[in-house]
Amino acid sequence: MNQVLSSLGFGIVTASILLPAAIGFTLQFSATNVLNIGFGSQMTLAAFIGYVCTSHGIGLWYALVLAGVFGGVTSLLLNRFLLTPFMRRGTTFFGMIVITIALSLVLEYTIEAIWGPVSVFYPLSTGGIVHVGAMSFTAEQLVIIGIGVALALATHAMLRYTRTGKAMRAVAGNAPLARASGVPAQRIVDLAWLLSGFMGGAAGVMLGISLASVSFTMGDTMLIEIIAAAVLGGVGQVYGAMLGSVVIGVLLEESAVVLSGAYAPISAFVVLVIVLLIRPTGLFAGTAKAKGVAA
Amino acid sequence: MSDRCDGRGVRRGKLWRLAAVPAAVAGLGAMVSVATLPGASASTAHASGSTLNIVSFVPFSGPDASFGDLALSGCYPAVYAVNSAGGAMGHKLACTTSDTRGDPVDAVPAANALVAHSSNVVAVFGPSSDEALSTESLLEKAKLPTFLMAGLSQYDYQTNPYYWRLTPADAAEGVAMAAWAKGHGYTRAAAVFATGTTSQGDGPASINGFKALGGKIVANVSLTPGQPSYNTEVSQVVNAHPQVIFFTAPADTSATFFAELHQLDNGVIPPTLVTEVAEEPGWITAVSGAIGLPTLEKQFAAMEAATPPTTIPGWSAFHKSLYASPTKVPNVSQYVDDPFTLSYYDAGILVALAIDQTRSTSPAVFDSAILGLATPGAGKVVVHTYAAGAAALAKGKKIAFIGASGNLYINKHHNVAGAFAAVSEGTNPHRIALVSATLMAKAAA
Amino acid sequence: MTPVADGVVAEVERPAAAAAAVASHRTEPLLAVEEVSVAFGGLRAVDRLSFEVDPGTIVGLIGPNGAGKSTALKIIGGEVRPTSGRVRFDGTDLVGTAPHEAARRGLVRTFQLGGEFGRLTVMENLLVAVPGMKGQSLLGALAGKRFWRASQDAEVRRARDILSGLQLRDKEDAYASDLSGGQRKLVEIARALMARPKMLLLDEPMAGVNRSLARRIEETLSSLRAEGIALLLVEHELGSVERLCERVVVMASGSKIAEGDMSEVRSRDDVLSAYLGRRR
Amino acid sequence: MSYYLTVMAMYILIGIIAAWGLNLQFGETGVLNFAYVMFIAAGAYTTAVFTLGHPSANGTQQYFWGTHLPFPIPWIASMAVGAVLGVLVGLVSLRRLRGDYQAMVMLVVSLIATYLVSANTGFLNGQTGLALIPAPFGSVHLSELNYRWFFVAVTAVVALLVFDVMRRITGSPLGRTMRAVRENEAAAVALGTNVVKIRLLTMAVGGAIAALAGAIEVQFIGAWSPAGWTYPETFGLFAAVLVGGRGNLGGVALGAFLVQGLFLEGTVLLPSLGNPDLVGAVQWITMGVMIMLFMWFRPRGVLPERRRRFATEARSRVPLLLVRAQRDARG
Repeated sequence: MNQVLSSLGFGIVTASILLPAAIGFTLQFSATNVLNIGFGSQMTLAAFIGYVCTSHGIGLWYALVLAGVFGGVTSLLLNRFLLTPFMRRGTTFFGMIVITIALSLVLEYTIEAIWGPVSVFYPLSTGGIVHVGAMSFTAEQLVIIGIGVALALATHAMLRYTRTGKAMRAVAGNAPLARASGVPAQRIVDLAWLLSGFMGGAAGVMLGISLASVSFTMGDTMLIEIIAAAVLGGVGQVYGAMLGSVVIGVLLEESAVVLSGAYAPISAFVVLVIVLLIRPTGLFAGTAKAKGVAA
Repeated sequence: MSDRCDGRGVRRGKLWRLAAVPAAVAGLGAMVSVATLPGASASTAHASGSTLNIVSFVPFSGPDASFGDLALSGCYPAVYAVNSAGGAMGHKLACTTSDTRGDPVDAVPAANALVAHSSNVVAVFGPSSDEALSTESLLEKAKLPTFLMAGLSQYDYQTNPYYWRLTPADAAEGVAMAAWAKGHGYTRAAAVFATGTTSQGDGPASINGFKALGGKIVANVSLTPGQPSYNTEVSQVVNAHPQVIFFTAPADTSATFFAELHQLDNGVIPPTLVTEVAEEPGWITAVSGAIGLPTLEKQFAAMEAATPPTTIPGWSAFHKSLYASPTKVPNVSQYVDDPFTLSYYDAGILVALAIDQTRSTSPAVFDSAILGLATPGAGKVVVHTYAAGAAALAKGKKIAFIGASGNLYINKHHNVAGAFAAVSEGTNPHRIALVSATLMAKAAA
Repeated sequence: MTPVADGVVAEVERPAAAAAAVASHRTEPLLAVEEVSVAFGGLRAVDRLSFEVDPGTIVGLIGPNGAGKSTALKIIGGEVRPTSGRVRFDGTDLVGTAPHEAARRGLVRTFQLGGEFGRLTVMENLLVAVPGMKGQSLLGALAGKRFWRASQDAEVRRARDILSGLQLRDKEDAYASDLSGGQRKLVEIARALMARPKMLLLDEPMAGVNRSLARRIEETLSSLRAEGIALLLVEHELGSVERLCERVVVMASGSKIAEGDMSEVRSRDDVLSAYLGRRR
Repeated sequence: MSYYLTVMAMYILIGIIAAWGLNLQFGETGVLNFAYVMFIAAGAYTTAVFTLGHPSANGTQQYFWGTHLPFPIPWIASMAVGAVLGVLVGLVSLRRLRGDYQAMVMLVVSLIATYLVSANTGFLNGQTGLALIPAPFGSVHLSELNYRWFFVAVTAVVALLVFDVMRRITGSPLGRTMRAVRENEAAAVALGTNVVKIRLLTMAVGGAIAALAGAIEVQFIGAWSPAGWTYPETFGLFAAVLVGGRGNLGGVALGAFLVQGLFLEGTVLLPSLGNPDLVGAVQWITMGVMIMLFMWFRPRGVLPERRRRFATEARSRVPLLLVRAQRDARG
């Protein structure tokens, strides 16, 4: 029982990393309907930029912000100058996936060419442990949780209360309609990619902190978990992505307790499949259905 | 040996097929050109002065890419030593590579290509466990001296005259862990192994061995590589309060695991026994980055085939060649005491000496001379360098080569039954002590 | 709106008989929508909608944007499952059956936008609709051309006749995605006819179509009625509705607010305020 | 040298067979089966356990069950397993899910399968995989090399059979319905097509073909392990289909030929380039760029899907003269 509780704490840490990543992934998807396989590599690139910052004496948390900004800008540029032109040419949904696979190859191996195949590190404090009941966290983990939650809340506030956020939701719901009603769709799409890149970049650095190492395949390895969190909540549903992150994060740790480490990812993914069988459009299916996209 | 794990993020696999398309026209052209190559077979005698190749047939990409450098780290100094003494029977040697990418589907065509282009090949360094079984039948046909990197138990009693394994089996590493732990009076051990090929070999061996020696496995944890955290697994280990940890996992997974163990256990890491894989530079960089070099150096010990003291003349000659060779692997100093490097250096020299002794570059002829050359005996002059060996052979003497690894004690199954040693981890690895052979024998029983 | 009495066995009407049956209201309606509701989230898109369509008649379903007409059509066509209510077609309740069942029973719908198979030729578009053609099963396909060739040839000839009637004969080999919007609508109607329907559900067939093509569509629709095919027409072009439909059902905010013939409905105040008021 | 040619021929043939199966699913019906490589693996493992014999006969390898049956029973068993697995996966992911969800769930299913096999060493020998899988046609007495060419010939015959099946399906009314489902699912339903049935059928047939490819491959290689069927492998086959031309059997074969062919040559050409790390990375980058260029300049593939015309017979009511005129007009 104790183990289950303490693992809950670890699950929350994992969830906090998945949180911005899954929100970022789902924002891109809802804005442009692109299933971006390159998202993981973008995360990795930002994590390495974070490393460059820390190795130049910039504090870790400032580096995280800088890496996020870098991630946001590259994400915006990639969408503007690579993906959008393909979309305009009428590249199919699957064709776009192949483009993003190619993109992920280019990014991943550019990283390898620059920084080599071995891991690099962030300077981490070796501070003490904070105990919360049966759960225990390091200082860094607590900050990670804080950042994850803060990013989620900020996203929520933006979508809910700002004009831009509302416009973003409108574009996600129905781009042609939103455009017809005067929403500047291109600007909103740009913004969505900027934001999602920022989220991904921040998540990349957070992942690097949690893994205690940054390597060129890091983000790619995380991709399926991110996709799972996004799908579980309902793709394109920001709140769904939040819920999905928590579920997947906690499941990954708890199933290691109940079953074994070897089966942990399996059970998390099996749960995902089962949930989708019961709710075919994810946990937050309501709005998707109203949009008439679900059967 | 191998630590191939789940293969996620194994982008270098065949995804490449996807990427390869655009140069297709070039590929077609190349296929035609390959097809028209003269079909030379491996057994033809080579024109004097032509270069003979030693092919490193191991993964150069993918998760086990480090195997490539490992094989080359022994090949380069051997080739340098031979060439600077005038070459084997006047032929220069060269190290070439063939990338297996670490999975059977990719290794089979690579093996075929190797066989197809084998006219100048005199030895193969590899394959590793990733591809050994799938390429066995192909390499057998090539009839080339093949120096395995695979620790699979399938090769413990192998009978192929062309196959050689000059390093111990995976399972022996696990047995050594158990014996070392018992020898230090530990009774409670945690077994932590990543899902992977090596873990399938040394995991059960260490667990069963430790139990056979009366120890208790208090936690048996398997890690799936590529997870964002191993906190739960770590706390299972911490809560079991082991005195010692048996551990094998790839670099990134290990870094995460030990960073989290370090944090959760308040900076304390129990004595941890690792394997050869953990002596690779990438592993050391990753884990020392996660927990700090001092902790790594203090608490970790790697179970390795015992290398001889660095005072023996064979090792000194190797050491000189290693640095003198114009072609080097990166971080060459990491390899000075690596049993694989040493054994591959010895293998290279043995092959060259076998060519000299039999006056033939045909593997079918010289392969059978290797065992005699590696085994000292009555009437044999013991040599420690290629130059000395070649000179003695030229004078018509019988010789035995004792190289960097010391006496290899190759048995009739072309395996070595060497001793094990615990080697410290860190930037400057050194031997801590030999593992008790008696305990190992008990543990393996 | 008399609900269909239980135990009344519906007769399958043959098209020839259908025209004669128009006048007589005692016969079983071909389509009976009974108290159908559907809600998305909290929103009631269709609220207790009921109406009937008799064999061989054209009924218009009109109303302002967002009235729930298209949703109603989707419910009837089986694409959307209603929260409550029944859709009886030709004697059976379609609610709860698989979405493709409606078409199998002779109730075929067209789409407001993008209903064509873009990268299929016009001829292929038509042939897809043929029910139970030989070679549509795996075994039939594996049996080879000789097995299904003759039956396909017959359908190809029928398709050409239909296309000729719609003056689309020369577009037979064109990809549907290469046609103009109006031509695509015609292809959809032609395709629906290949399914040998008893009734068509038409979702704004005249929308975005130029005048002469709209005219052609109108003519086609009335000739369909003459052949005994019933039509349910969702349309904004009220002129066409008036010319074509015997009866119209007016919807607003998901409910039926009026029913009757066009001139009668047109004069009602509630219709005017709901419909025209909102439209401006 | 000849050995090498047999390998090239085999890999290309196997690649073509697998790509055709995928084309039926993705190119014709539009099912995004991102778990395709799992079906190849299922076929490979099935044939492995149907030829290896009882597990106790292979002391060092652990697998849950095994027997030794003569050719072609293992291949047929593989196809059956592939088909059943296809239906099962289809029932899970295709019945209720939207296209993009289907794609992602398939990806996850593929990953689950890899994890399951890796984690459970007693099932199919874990990450080490199965090895020493015997070759088929034990009774054929040929020299090594001739045996291999014989194997290639048998595979070529199988490929021809698969081609014939594919041609029959894609050219038939069934194939037309499949393409209709691909183009517009809602419209296909509205015309009375049982889309679920069509998709499941595609999954079954495509799964069987994939499994057949795996069955042949495993008996040729003699070994099979999880590292050989990770989910990115599926992308490679998709690339072959897309590059060659989805919906065009010849194009798909060409795509598989190009991709597989170059892949094989690459293993020969790559090592000679020196420092593996940097050169490898630069090559990968170049390839990523190349894919994008390819997608930009040949979005429908090298050989795009053919337009299907309906020859007008004399029986037609349209005068022959008119037909000829039309034909001429089309050039």
